[in-house]
Parts: sequence; structure tokens; C-alpha cells
Amino acid sequence: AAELAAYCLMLGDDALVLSHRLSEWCSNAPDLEEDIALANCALDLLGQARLLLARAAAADPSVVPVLPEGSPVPAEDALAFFREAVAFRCHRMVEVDNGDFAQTMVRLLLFSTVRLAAFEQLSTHADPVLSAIAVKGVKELSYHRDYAARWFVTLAQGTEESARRLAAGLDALWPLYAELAAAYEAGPAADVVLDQVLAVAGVERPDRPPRAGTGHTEALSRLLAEMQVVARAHPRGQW
Amino acid sequence: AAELAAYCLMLGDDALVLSHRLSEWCSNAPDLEEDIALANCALDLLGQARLLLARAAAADPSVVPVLPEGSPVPAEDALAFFREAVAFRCHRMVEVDNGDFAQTMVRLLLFSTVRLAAFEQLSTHADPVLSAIAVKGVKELSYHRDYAARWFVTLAQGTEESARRLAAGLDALWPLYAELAAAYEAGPAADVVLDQVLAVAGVERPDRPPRAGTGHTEALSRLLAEMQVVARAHPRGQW
Amino acid sequence: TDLQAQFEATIARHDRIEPRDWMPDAYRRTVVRQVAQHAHSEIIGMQPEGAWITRAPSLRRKAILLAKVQDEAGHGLYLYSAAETLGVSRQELTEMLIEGRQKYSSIFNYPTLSYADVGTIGWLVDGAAICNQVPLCRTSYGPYGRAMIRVCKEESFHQRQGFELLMTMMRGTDEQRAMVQESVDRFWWPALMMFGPPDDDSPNTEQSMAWGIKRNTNDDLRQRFVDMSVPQAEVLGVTFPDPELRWNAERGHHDFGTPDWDEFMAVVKGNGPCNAQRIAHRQRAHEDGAWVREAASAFADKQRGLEVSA
Amino acid sequence: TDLQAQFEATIARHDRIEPRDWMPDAYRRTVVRQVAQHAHSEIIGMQPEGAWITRAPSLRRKAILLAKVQDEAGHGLYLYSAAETLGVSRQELTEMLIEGRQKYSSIFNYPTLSYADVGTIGWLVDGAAICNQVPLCRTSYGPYGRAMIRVCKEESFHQRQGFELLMTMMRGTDEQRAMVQESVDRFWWPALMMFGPPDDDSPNTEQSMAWGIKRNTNDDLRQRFVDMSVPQAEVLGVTFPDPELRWNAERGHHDFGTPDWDEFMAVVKGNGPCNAQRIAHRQRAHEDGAWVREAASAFADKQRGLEVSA
Repeated sequence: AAELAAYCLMLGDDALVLSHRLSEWCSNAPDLEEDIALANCALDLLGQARLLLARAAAADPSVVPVLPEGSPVPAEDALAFFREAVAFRCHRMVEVDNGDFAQTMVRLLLFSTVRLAAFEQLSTHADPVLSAIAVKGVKELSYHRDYAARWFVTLAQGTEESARRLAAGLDALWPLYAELAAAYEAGPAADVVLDQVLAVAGVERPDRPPRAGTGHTEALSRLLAEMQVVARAHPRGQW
Repeated sequence: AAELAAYCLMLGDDALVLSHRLSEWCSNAPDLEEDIALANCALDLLGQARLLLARAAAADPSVVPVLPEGSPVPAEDALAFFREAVAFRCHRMVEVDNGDFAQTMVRLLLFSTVRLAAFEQLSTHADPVLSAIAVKGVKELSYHRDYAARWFVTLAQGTEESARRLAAGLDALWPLYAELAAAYEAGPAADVVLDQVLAVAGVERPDRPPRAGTGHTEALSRLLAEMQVVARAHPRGQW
Repeated sequence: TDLQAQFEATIARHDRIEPRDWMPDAYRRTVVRQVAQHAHSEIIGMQPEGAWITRAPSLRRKAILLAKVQDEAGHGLYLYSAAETLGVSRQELTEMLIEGRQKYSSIFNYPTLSYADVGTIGWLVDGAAICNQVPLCRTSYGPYGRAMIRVCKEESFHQRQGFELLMTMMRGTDEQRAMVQESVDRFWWPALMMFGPPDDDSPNTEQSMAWGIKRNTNDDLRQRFVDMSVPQAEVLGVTFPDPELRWNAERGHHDFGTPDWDEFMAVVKGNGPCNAQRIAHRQRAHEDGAWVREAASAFADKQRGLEVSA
Repeated sequence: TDLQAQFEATIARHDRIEPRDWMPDAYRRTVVRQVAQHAHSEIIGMQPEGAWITRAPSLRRKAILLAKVQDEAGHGLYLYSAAETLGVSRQELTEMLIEGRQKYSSIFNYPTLSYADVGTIGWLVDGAAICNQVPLCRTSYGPYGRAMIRVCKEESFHQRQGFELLMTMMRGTDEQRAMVQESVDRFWWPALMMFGPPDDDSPNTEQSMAWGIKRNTNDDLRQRFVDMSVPQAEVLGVTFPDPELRWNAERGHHDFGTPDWDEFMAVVKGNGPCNAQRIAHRQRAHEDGAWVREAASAFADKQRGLEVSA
């Protein structure tokens, strides 16, 4: 149960943090259609996060931070809003700043490809809750991946500037890919998909070594400062 | 006593918030010398804030937020870290983002000119604590004002780009000047100083109406989210 | 002329004018201005609430708020489309907005300072918008009226969500109740100003009503909003910051005080608390996105080229 | 030659080489490289701690941290000045740094994740720096040695402040104690790596020691640091994440495990957790400030022009 909880926390935290990053685009996207699409992705991931955090809390109540007595905060919120950065299990890939639209699309492509591969396997997981979450997630992640892949190709072949920005985004994020793919045990399935997208786009797989170390980036604690501020100010609040 | 407390809170909050903004320059200034100078100003204002918040708490303990029983947090920290944005008494002038170096220097000039005029009057205030704070502050603020004025003239007469940026910074902040000057009852003394600096720099006083409304900017709650995050996460913490 | 007579007959029947129909230039201009202003309000309105998505205090509220702000982008889309049926592009209208040549609702020039503002905007601001907009479902220009039907349905949903958030907070801690009251205090007067200047100071109202673009006067709608809001405030347990507010049995309406019209004029002229910030935000987003839009259109051109040559 | 003999005699006497003295080119290059690397470490080192100034949990700690990071900028200044006595400008050295052609201490490529890290950096990182630097007060190049005396004095002060912060936190809540231990767990191995690779893998050490630029070997200093830190950890009530760490009465020193030298090499080659971030930060700050430096120099030129013509 502790193992299941830890795994669900990992999956949930990644979704929560990337959802946060995507929601930062709100009112900032290049066009209204992208504003809406990015909000859709953020909402899907937020939904996944809620189910996964709730599953983690049910599987192992000891992972849930203890709040002041009488606090009405549900477990999903206790996990999201009352843990410190070092207790989060998300990966560095989802933590770093959005960068520009190209880098955001690169991250969404890498993340949804790896996560989709994992969710396809998880859809037959022994835990019925997790498998149900995965079945639902597969549809959402396929949409995210296709959306990101479409923009990846568009930017690669659009203008010189867009190709340059795409390459820079890919270079910036590639060192964090190995860590993510390993954690999701994405295997060759994800690599095949990525290689296809790269081939269609006419972009080389970057030749960059993985980033050393593990754990978190400095970006995470800043993200959490913002995410948790209202909840932390009202530990007995009802919302 | 409630009036004295409110006044000290206003003076203290302005210092605290501008100190925060200036400290954001740390490791980001155009040169090491400016990094050090901006940190000096931030430290001076932080010192003023601590004395003023402590004075406010002593004058009227009811202004201090109530913390969980057994919390070792001193009054100055309870005031700084456990109030919501709407309870702060600072002005919009100190809240808004730094902008570039030119805008930062414009704000420091406007703020320290007005505050210096007020502190000169306060140095004979009936409250001996407040008057002592003012006497010490006059020296610090004179330095800040002279520093900012030097840069104001330098940027006005440096390059085309620096003159353009300075004018933009002045235009952006001028609508917030009237509110600040009124609160500090800075009177003609501040205006005379400003006009001198403008004259030496060869810059026109902007012809922009004051910003409508009162209260705070959206920037304040974001600033506080960052400032308060660690303290709020540990309401019984010792530091 | 025949066309003019036909147009006037349609208006008189309370029937819809459609894009293909002849219409006077002044009518076209007025509808474009009003629809554009409405579209801009949706887009600018994303900012004050959107600022709290990343800080929502529960995951449930975060999802609700994110979906709401997304809806506003959707409303902007329909409304720009409605305007496009009159021959002006979204791009042109966006430029009018960021150059300050077209307006948006004055309310969005006030800042959001606490999470309670998300509820208050839902309750009072969306409430006022609905008062304004429900009659517009019967506006004379067809595409605008149809867009409004969809918008109003979603706005009512948002309004109920806002009220529900405030209700929940009022059942919470003392601090939360104080937050709600403080927020209502800040938004009440600006919400009243959303209906525009008093009728005797609103020169365009008469013509707009004659054309069936507008269906009610500003003061009429404002009164309706006050009458609707007072009992809701009682249910919530909050007060409005107006000592003159009281039931007038004779009129069958609430009397209320006069908003600060000087402040209103300052906001309309661009000197409100957040005008500069809102426009700068939109301008930055628009400029930052330029290379993406260019890339998409270059890519589409290439694809078309490939199809043609294939 | 005479000059060479004179230089060698000065070194042999453990006397200082001064800027006006003749020195071998290789000596000059080595000192420049070491002083520059040290200066860069101060400047880059402002980032991991500076990130917490705006989040310090008490006003007292905020003042202490702000003053400390300011001191680091000051150390950078002295050290760049020492390097300038050898004929290289701060501008040149800064460009070497942001183009990745000169290094800085590997430790600053690790992230700070909690406020406890501010204390741990003071205690362990500044502690390790002091072990490295105290012998450098006797380094053969005069301006460098004198800068080090001032730097070391301030570093000791910072180290005590860091230790005191951790002590205070250890007297606080359970969460605070856990924060301190977690932070020490993350920083212990990287702190040991600050002394550089093992002696048998440190090709430049011998020549630097012969020239009196370096006074001790890497392993020697690392041992000294471990021996110094173990009793301090006991006082604090924290443990180090090394199962092999124990007192060896025979050697009169602590035995300890082997750092992950592969990770060290990855960090040195630019693939550490924060290398890209640190350099990008410095580069952005440098570029953002270019127009200010240009304005200042244009203004100074104009002033000089006025003085000349007056």
C-alpha cells in the first residue's frame, strides 16, 4: 500500500505541477484558441492529479500532512497545499519555468508521450482505481500528445525564428528527459513515438547528456509558494 | 495610540515592501557596485521597517495578528508575515514591480524624497521612539535620495536609450506620486527637491493625472505570497 | 429607400437583422463597437480572475476557476466571430483594444486583492453582466443575439458558482467572513458603475434603443440589479457599503446612493487603478505570440503549397 | 636568468610576489585562473542563497541573509581587483564566466530547496571554503593573499551565522529539525567535493604548491574539513549520510566514504543540476545591465568633456 501510495503521489504530483505551469499561460497564449487548448490540458491534468492524490491518501493515510484539529481540508488538498517542496515526488521536467510557447510545447510532447506509454500499461493495473484513472487518462494524454506534436511540427517547419526557438526549447529540456522516461518506465514505446514526431518535423534528436543529480529544481519551491499561499493562510478555511 | 500605531504601520509597511522590491535586484544589478548599493538601501529600509512595526505593535497590540498558542514569533514578524494584503497600509507606489533599472531609480528618488521630507518633520515628533527612528532614517534616506538622483541625472543624460527608459519609468510611476506625497504630507519641500533634480537632468515634470482609486495593486498579494511562504508554513517555527 | 424601409420594418417587428441584410452604416458601426467592446471585456476580464488560478485554495476551486476563465476566452471567440460577420477581423479589433481605441467594461480596471474577489466577481460582476446581457439576447443583430444566448447561459452558471463560493466562505472562519465583506465593500460601487453613466448623461442610449441594439436604459438596469442583489446579500450575510440603501415601498424598489461618477470618468479615460496594467498585459501577450502566429501561418502556406503541387 | 632566480628566491622565502615584480607567464596565468575562479564563485554563489532573501521567515534573518549576500558581492569586487593587478579586466573575466571558459566552485551548481539550506550553506559550504581559504592567506601572490585575509574574516562570521540558524531551527518544531537533516543530507557530499578531485587525480596541484599558490593538497584539506565537521554535527544533533564515517584512532582522523566522482565530473563538465541555470542567470543580468553601463560611461565621457572645455 505504501508503494502504491508513493507511485500515485509521483503520478499525481507531476500532473499537479505541470497543470500549474500550463495554467500560467491563461490570458497569455499566442491566440484565443491556444489559450483554450492549454486550459483544457491544464484541466485534464488537474483532474488526474485530484484522483491520484486521493488514491494515494486512501492507500496510505500516513502520507497526508497533519492539519490543525477541526480543519475541514480534504486529503487531496492537504497533499497539494500543505507539503513542502522536498516532500513532492514530481520530476524536474515538469517543474522548470514554461519558457516560451515552443519550450512549452516541447515539454508537453515529451511529458505526454512518456506518461501515455505508462498509462497504457497501467490501464490493466491490479488496483482498480489506478487502472480506471489510467483508462480515462489515456484519452486525455493522447489528445495532449497530438496537440503538442502538431505544434512541434508546425514550429519546426514554420519560420526560421520558430525553428530556432523550438530547437532551443528541445535543447533546454532534453537533459531532463532521461530521468522522466526512467521513472515512468516508458520503454521503447515512447521513444518510437518521439522519433516519429522528430522525423516528421525534420528535427534531430539532441545530443545532450542527462542532467546530473536527482530531486528538485529551485523553481519548485517558488511555484509552491504561489500555489499554496491562500490555503496555507487559512488552514481551517472552507472553500 | 491607535493613531500612532496606524501611522507607524503605514511607514513600516512602505519600508518593508520597498525593501523587498530592492532586494529582488540582488544578483541582478547592472554591476557589482549597484548590487551592493541596492542591497544597502534595502537593508536600511528593512531596518526602518523593523523599528516601525515594533513601535506599532507596542503602541496598539491589537494590530498584531493572533498566532497559534505557543508560537515564538515576535510582533514585528507577526505583522510582516501573518497579515493578508488588504491589512497592509503601504502605498501603490512601493508595490508595483521594479521594472528596469531606470524605473527602479525613479521610484527610489520619488519615494526617498517624499519620505525624507516627512522624516525631517518627524524627528521632532512627540513620541520619542518615532522621533529617534526618524533621526536615524533622515541620514539613510538622504543617501538613498542622492544615490537615486545621481542615477536619474546620469540616465537622463547618458544615452538615447537610457533617456528613453528613464522617461518611460517616470511616466509609469508619476500617476502614483500624488497619493504617496499626500500620505506623507511631504508638502512643498519634496516638490522643490524633485524640481531641482528634474532641472539638472533636463527632464520635464510629467503631465499625467493621478491614478484613480485607493488601496492596493494586484502586485502586493503576489509579493506577499513570496515573502510570507516560509513563515506561514511554520507558524510555530523558530528562526 | 426600399432597403432603409425594409431595415426599419425588421426592427419594428423586433425581428433580427442578419449579416447578408442591408443596414445603415451607423447601425453597423454601433453594433461593431458594442460587440467588440463586449468581446474585449471577456478577454480583459480573464486577467483579474485568471491571476488567482495558480493560487486557488482547493483543487476543486482551481478546476472551477480555470474552467470559468476558459469560458471567458470562449465567449471572446464567439463575440469576435459575431463582429467578423460585419466585416471586421479579430486582428483589427485586437489592435483597436491594445491601442486604446476601443473600450472594455470599466469593472476590469479594478484589482483583485483576495480570493474572495473571485466569488464577488462571480456574484456581483457576472450578476450585473447578466442584467445587462439577458435583454441583449433579443438584440436586433442576429449573430450578436445568438452569441448572447450562449454567453448568458454560461454566465448564470458562473454567477451561481461565485455565490456558492461566497456562501461556503461565510460558513468558514471569521477571517474568511471578513475577507468576503471586505471584497464586497470594494466591488459594490464599481459593479453599479458597470451599467454606465446615468440616463441623462448617456447620449447614445436613445439611438441604440431605437435600433433595438439596446433594450433598456442604464438606470433601469442598475435599479433591477440593486433590487436583485439586496436579498441575495441578506442570504449571504453581508452588507453593501451604502448608507442610503433602503427599500422604498412607494416605488416598489430600493433607493440607493450615487456612485462616484468622477472616479467612473477617470476609469473610462484610462486613469483607473488597472487600466495601464490590463492593456500592457494584453499587449505583451499579443506581441509575445506574434512569432507563433507567423509560424502557424507560414506552415499553413507551405502545406497549401504542397497540396497544390501534389 | 636573474629575474627567474629572484622570483624563485621570493617563493622559497615564503615571501609575497607583488604586481610590479617579474613573474613567469605560467605563474601569472595560474594565479589569474585561480583568483578569477574564486571571484566567479562569490558572484555565482549569490544566486542559491539570494533566492531566499525574499522568503526569509523572520525580518532578522532577512537582514542577516541580505547582508551576507551583499558581502559576497563585496568579495567578488576585491577578488576581481586582485586579478586586475595582473592585467585582466573585470569585464574580460565576466565574459569568460558567462561563456563558460572559466569555472566556479562546483557546489553552486546544486539547488537550494528550503530555508534550511541557507543555514547549511553557511555551516558546511562556507566551512569548506574557509578550510580552503585560510591557507590561501599565505599564498605567494600578494594582492590575492591580502584579499583572502579580509574574505576569510567575513566568511568565518557567515559560517557562525549559518550554524546558529541551524541550531535555532533544531530547537524549533519537528518539521524544522527534519528540514535541517534533509538539507544536511543533500549538501554533505557536494561539500566534500568542493576540495576537488583526489590528489592522485589532481594534475595541477604539484606545480601550484611548488609556486606557493596552493598550500595544501585536496585530500589533506578534505580530511581537515571532515574532522572539523563531525563534532559540530554532534552539537547540532544531525547526522551525515555516510555509513563509512567513523573515528579512526590509529590515524587520529575520521575515515569516510568516497564521494560520487562521476557526478562531480558531470558537474564540472557543465551537466550539474544548476549549471545551465546559474550561467543563464548571470548572462541575463549582464545583458540586461549593458544599457546602464553604457549610459554611465557616456555620461562620464560628457562630464570629462565639460571639464576639459571649461
